[in-house]
Amino acid sequence: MTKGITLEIPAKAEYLSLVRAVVVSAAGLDPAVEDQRIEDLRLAVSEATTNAIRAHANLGSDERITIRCGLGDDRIEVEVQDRGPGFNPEELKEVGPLNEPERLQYEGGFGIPLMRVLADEIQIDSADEGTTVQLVVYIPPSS
Amino acid sequence: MTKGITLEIPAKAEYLSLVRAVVVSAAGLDPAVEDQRIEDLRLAVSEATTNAIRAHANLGSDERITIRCGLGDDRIEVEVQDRGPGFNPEELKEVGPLNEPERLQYEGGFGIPLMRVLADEIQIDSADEGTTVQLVVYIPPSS
Amino acid sequence: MMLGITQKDKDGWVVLELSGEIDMATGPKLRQTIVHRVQDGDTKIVLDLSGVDFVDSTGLGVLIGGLKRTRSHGGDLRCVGLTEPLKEMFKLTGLDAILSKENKTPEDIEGFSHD
Amino acid sequence: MMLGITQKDKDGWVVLELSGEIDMATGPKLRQTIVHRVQDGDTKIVLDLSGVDFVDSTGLGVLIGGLKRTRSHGGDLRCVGLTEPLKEMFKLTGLDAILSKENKTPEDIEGFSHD
Ligand SMILES: Nc1ncnc2c1ncn2[C@@H]1O[C@H](COP(=O)(O)OP(=O)(O)O)[C@@H](O)[C@H]1O
Ligand SMILES: Nc1ncnc2c1ncn2[C@@H]1O[C@H](COP(=O)(O)OP(=O)(O)O)[C@@H](O)[C@H]1O
Repeated sequence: MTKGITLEIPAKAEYLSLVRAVVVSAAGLDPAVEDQRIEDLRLAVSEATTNAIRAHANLGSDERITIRCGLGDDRIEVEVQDRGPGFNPEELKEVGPLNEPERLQYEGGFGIPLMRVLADEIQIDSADEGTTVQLVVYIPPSS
Repeated sequence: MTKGITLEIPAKAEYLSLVRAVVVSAAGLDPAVEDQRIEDLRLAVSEATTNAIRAHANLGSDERITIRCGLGDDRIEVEVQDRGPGFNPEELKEVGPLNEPERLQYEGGFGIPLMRVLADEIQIDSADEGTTVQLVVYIPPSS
Repeated sequence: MMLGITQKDKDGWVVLELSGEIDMATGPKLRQTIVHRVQDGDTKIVLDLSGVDFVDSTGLGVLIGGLKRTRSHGGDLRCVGLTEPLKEMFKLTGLDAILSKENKTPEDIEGFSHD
Repeated sequence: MMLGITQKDKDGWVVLELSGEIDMATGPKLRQTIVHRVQDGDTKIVLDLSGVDFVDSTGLGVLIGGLKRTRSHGGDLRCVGLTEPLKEMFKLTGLDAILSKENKTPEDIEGFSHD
């Protein structure tokens, strides 16, 4: 990954729109990235950051969330790192596939499934000290 | 100053528009900040970041520029920090006041004078290890 | 980015014209507005999303919550004016099937007069 | 954000329709375009800035450079279509006096036909 930008924000919901603005700007630096993929990344990163902010709910406000964004030749990588309590992604309650009417009995639990659909790659590293979600979107080779 | 956001970017001109997007987003978090003042800050920070990028021209690309942005009750503070060679702001060549026709014999040297006009406060700390420019824009008391 | 909410009453429906983004920061404001209207007995609600350019999963939760709340009081919640990114998002999550009902403008909803 | 440049020829003037931002990243592209046109003998240049929402001091430098270059070849450089933030910026730096000449559209410039 080419060295990119690093953004640190307080764990507050009001900073979400700023994070999205940064991701859109960063992805837009490469003209080969299509608008639809920028939209995908915008939503996926927003979901990851929302979870990170929630995970900080019981921490002091000094603990900030770090978003790293790097543009490579063939990919955009965004990493969202929190200092929350961590979780086990394997043990998430199965709430049924997206896109099924019964799914709507739940008002939550859309975040990670959405990230999986939107990103080309996703990796979740979680431990007691915090969670890092890495999202990758491929850039088509410029012809 | 309330703890705000921190942004690190590679010292490349292509990141200027991202820095501006961040400043506009951050300033927009407080609805009391008027659009005109956001424009002022956008330009002032862009000028400071442009100088920082120039100052890095001879450094390795690992050395990044840091932009800190904090919203207080009555002010927005933005700090642009580089690791360039530093300079003495007192010794800048006098290129005449802005807004005089003779001024136009120079194609450069607008940056710092513009920052002084646009920001309510400006402080430049420069040494051999780098330069930090702090820009402050006041927020009118919300009635 | 904030969420703007303009309320209008039209032919027995409450129309909420929304502008901005619906996420964890702004969702609670929309949820509250819906809750209050249903408390007031206004259980037929249309959300005009033509000014909304972003909805995240928290926003979806608010929409689903609003749907359940209005229906359980004998009303309904409809979404109209979806922009392309929102359509995509609604499709991905299966929400399009129950929320938008192919309606394009408030006027397309039964009970709405064309004026 | 990029800088888009569309070139048109009109009544002996070269019109460069610009869109985007003019800063250290995009300024060199504009400078080069102006240099090339003057080399080609096109020394009367109009910059239509109605699609430009940001110009910084580097951008100003490019405009001043273009003004000097065209004039030294017997031509001129004019800026039209300034948006409010740009007007403010031009006023602050005294550039309005020599660059924009109160012109609002390319048509207002002498030598331009109204069609
Ligand atoms: N960064 C995180 N830190 C701790 N727990 C997390 C994190 N991200 C997700 N989780 C856990 O995974 C669950 C599912 O997340 P998600 O699919 O995004 O849906 P939702 O956030 O709506 O519950 C969350 O409820 C939470 O318990
Ligand atoms: N961050 C910085 N590091 C080193 N030198 C600087 C920095 N900022 C400004 N300078 C010096 O001050 C001069 C004047 O800056 P400025 O008024 O912005 O005009 P310009 O950048 O167009 O020359 C610059 O040419 C440079 O020599």
